[in-house]
Amino acid sequence: MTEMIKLFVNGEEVEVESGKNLIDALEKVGIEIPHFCYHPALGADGNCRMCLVGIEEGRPPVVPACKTPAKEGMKVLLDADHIKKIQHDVMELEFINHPTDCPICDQAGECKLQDYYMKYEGTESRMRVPQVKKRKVQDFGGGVIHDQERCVACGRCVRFLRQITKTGELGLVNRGDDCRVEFFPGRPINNRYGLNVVDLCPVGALTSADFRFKQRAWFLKRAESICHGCSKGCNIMVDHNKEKYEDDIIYRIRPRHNEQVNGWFMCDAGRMTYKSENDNRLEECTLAGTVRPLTDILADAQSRIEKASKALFLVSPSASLEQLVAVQALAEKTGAAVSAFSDGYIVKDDGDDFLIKDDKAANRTGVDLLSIAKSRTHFDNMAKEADVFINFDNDLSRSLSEEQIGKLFKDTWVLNAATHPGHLGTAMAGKAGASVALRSWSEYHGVVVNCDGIAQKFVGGVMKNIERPDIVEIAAGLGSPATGAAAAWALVQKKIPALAEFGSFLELPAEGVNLTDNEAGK
Amino acid sequence: MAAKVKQLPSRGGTPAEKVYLIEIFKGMGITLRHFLRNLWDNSNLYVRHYPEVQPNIPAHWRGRHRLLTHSDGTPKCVACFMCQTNCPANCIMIKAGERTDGITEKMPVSFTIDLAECIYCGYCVEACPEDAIRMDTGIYAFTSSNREEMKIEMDEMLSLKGGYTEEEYQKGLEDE
Amino acid sequence: MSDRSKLIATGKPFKFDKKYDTEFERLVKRYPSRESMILPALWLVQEQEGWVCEEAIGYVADRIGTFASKVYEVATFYTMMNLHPVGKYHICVCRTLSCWLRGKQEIVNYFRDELNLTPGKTTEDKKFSLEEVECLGHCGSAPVLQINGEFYENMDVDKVKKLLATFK
Amino acid sequence: MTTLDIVMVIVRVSISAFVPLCFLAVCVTMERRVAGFVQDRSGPNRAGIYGFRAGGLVQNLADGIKLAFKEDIISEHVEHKFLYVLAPIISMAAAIISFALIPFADTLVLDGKAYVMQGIPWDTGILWFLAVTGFSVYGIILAGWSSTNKYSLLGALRSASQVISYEIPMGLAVISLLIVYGSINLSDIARFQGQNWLGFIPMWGIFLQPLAAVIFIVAAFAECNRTPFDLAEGESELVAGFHLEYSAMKFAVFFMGEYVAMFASSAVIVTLFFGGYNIPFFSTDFLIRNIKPVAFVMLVILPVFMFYFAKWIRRNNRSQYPRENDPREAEATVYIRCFWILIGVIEVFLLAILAFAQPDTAAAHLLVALMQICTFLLKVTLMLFVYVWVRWTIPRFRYDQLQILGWQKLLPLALLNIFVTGAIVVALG
Repeated sequence: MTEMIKLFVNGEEVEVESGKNLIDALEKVGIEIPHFCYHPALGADGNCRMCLVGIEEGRPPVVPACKTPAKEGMKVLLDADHIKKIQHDVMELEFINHPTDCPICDQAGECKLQDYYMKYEGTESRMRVPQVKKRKVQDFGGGVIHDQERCVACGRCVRFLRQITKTGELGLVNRGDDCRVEFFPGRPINNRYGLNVVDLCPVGALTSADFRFKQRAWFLKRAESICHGCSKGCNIMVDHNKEKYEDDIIYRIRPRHNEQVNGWFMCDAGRMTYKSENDNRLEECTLAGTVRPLTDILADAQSRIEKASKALFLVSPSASLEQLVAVQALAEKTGAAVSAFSDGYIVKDDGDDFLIKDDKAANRTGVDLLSIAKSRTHFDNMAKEADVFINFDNDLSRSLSEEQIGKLFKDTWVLNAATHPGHLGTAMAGKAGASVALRSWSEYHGVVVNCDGIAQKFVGGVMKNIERPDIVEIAAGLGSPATGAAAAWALVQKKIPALAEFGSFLELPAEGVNLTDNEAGK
Repeated sequence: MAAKVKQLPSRGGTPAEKVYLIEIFKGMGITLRHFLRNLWDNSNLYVRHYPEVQPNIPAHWRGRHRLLTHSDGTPKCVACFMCQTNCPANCIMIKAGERTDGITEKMPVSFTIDLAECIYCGYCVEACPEDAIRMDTGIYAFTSSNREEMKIEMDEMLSLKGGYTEEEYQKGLEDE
Repeated sequence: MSDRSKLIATGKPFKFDKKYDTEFERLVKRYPSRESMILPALWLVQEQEGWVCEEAIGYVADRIGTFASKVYEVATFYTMMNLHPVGKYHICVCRTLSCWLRGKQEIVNYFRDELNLTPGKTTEDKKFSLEEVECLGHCGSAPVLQINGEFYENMDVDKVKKLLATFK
Repeated sequence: MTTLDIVMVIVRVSISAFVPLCFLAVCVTMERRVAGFVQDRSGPNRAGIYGFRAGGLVQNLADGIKLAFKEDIISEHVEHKFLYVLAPIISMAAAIISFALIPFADTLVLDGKAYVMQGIPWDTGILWFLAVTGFSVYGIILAGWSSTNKYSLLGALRSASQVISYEIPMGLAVISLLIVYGSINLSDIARFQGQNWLGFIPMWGIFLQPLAAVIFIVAAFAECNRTPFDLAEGESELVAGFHLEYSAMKFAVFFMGEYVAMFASSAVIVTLFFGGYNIPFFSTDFLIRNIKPVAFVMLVILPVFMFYFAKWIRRNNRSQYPRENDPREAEATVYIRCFWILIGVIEVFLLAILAFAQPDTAAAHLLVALMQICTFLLKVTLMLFVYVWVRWTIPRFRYDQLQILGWQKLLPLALLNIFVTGAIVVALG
């Protein structure tokens, strides 16, 4: 526990954590101090002057909250007249050259200038001279579009690229009212975290070319999820929306703050994973080449598993713990083998020491925790023995070539449950078997364990028009003892005692549960 | 200014009123009077004999929507989605895209209004920051044989002309 | 104030001459951090070329080992850095209060009438270029001209006329 | 059984079966036109065949055709399709047969044989009506339940409890009437009302039992699910209530059933309280004895009535906006000519009777029976008008108000009425 100190805000006593600056300390207890340039991840810069607060009986009497540590007995003034005037004047200054193009600005709805205007200023502009014209649509590279006129010169983007990615593409050039963010000619943003500057930008100066004009922020529904792009498990916010008469699609993915996993950021590749959630999805369930209802396929598969001398289930290392456990329980019941063979998910030397990892599977630690075999030899041996093979959304085409897959399952009856086509390569396309279209991670709930052994819950909020089953449902349909999400979670708790205290996965804390000390470490 | 509230005495408390029947007969007397008068001579009905007698549509009448254009024929709309946000019937569907003619950066790629769902509240007109949508065409009757045809697209709305001059329209706004 | 963010590229790679190279190496040792060399290095560029081109900024950044954007920031911040080619004689007229009151405008007008030279421009023979700058710090002897680093105080049109004659 | 017997059976049954159905058109037109006039509108006046609109009747034809040809949908979620289809049939059939025991003319004596002018000459009388209208609620309950729709079910529930609530005051009101009339046979009741009190007041139920009349009429409104008691439909709350899931002809059958039930209950009200088929002040015997003067009076009255009727048609059947060669005036001319031809035919008939008929012959009996049937239908039409008139005057009750009215107001009043009536009857011996 951090030490608590007492201070006074507007005369009222407040207890806050020590060792933090005023903005952070007071934000924890729900008191907002307006600020543009300060960001917890980037530290104080003190250039926007919006966070100026009064200190009663102190020297100096007015200080920037971002640079002032909270001290015992401090008397902070937030609603004094002179503070209000400062906030009002700073806002007025920001608006001198700010174009009022909120109608076409993607930031509208989540823009600090808009919010603070409504809260702290709210007056008409007094400027009667023409505004300084700057460049409007400027491609910053890396999918970032810049609008110089909207910039408030807070420098968050500049500091992010210098402090966090250490690439320093952007700089604040010129001075005075001509000040603007620019990259040095010929050296645009070129790193794998560049789109974070879009989130950092408190106004609409930096927008994502990918999200640009696609949807207004206030229409988007938010789902707190975990990125399935790699084993880091960055916490994300899935912004999706169902337009009238259309399908529920994801418009963008934003990082969500989690100090022990990803901090405030995520990589660009992770942001783009939403595209595969929207497009090119498997839509139909087929049996021997014809479209059939799911129940028929499951009944057929179940009878085949019962008759089979050996069945092999291949699970995906990105599946949630519940799904893994459901398949595992099914295998225990039917005497089938389970493999999580997924060597192809590991992309050598792709990772870095920040957020991107080599392993592109979201839940490999979970696979290990449940002691599911994942070696090539085990998989090969089992595949040779098995006459029924069920693939639960493992993209085998990453690990093996088409010929290899075709050779392995030459005489095997194959049920391919997958989110996307092509998981078994095109070699399997003509083969008489069954395929089931699955829900993807943005559509179901669950728990995954990241590379550091942190178990994190994710909530899928996307509701597609085409109803697809979850792996847990399929396993239940094939006779798994895990008949539903709750039963699967109970099994997970049996296998991973560290999670036993949580009645349902929703009770997991937002920052995740670190399993390294007890479970993952053994 | 305080709202002008007219206080009405509450009715129904007297014994005569509690015996429903008297009041019912009074009411029936009124309806019978109207019935007999109109039965005797139906030339006094408060009816407009539409469609033979056409109504006179005032300028602030909310008719069918149109999208306004700049003088060069490009749409004024910047696809800010304000109308869609405000639409209580949820009948406006916009898709936005880049604009290349240099007026702004954004313009609608498609702008669809489902007239079958529109309730003609005029909120879209009020919400529009660019004065790009108006309901001043004076067209008040439109039908179709299926739902799809009731969806009007951007081109159609752009090609519609206002039914009034600018002065008449502005005056109509004041009258409203 | 004008937008100085548009850099001019010469199309040729920039390199310090031998003289400035040694000077750079000498200066670099004086500072605790190499980033402190940005401003001196830019001065060296300006001494060598008379102005700072895009390639020069990139060269300086690489030479120092810092972000080009940082050098870019510095170069655009300080108006003493000429980001476009200037004439042989770079005339800076102070335009701040004292000089303005004491008749800076007449001098500027004289340049306009005599040499067809307006602030920010260079004569066609690349001999003179004129610029209005902020306070040069000699308000006591306003108006002030700075030509290629030399100060000329208490100026008026006659003095300017004589001065120009010496340059021709 | 003679041929005459068979003919008379056919005539009686067809009158009691088809008159309610024919009156559907009258009911619906009246509903629409009265609604229009009460609200200062004009009602349906566009649908026409070659410009002939028949005062809105053609609109009914158009609606009928539309309903008959509409797609007949049975939703997939309806599990009990048989009951679902049965429901409108029950409500229609119950409505039609509830009219079967109502006498529409005095007993007709032909060739010395008496023919009771009811669809079914049965003695159960008013009890039949109570039983059958009580049965019609099964149609509504089945419809509401089998529709598998919450609104429908709510409507059906409301209807069921409403019928239970109002059957009781209705039955009690009838009991006090029966004490007075001393019979449950509707023919007897109607004949009883043919007498005159003190020579000039007809002994109608409304004068003998005013309280019972009010209670019965209110309860009859409730039984028919008519406004102000149409909570089973309650479109502002229940969309359309019990028939929400019904479409096309099945809906039409419900719709017709409602109007037939309205007709039947009007007929019962007329029979119980308004002298049934009796022409006021003139008993059947009197008319049969004085057939010639009666025929003569009618001979004179009919053309006079037609003259004013023609003027009324002229005045009201024209366009209300400037129009060249107004086709509606031509239309009116055609109507007037048709009516005059009809009157002419009747006049010839009456002349024949005047010339040849003797009192107390079959012709006299038939004429009187016809006059009584017309009187009966006229009274029923007026009662139907009251139904429509009430509908367009009084707003719908709230459900608790409805139950309060039924149980706390009508029931005690009906009981009180029985005691008072009983006491008076006993006192008068």
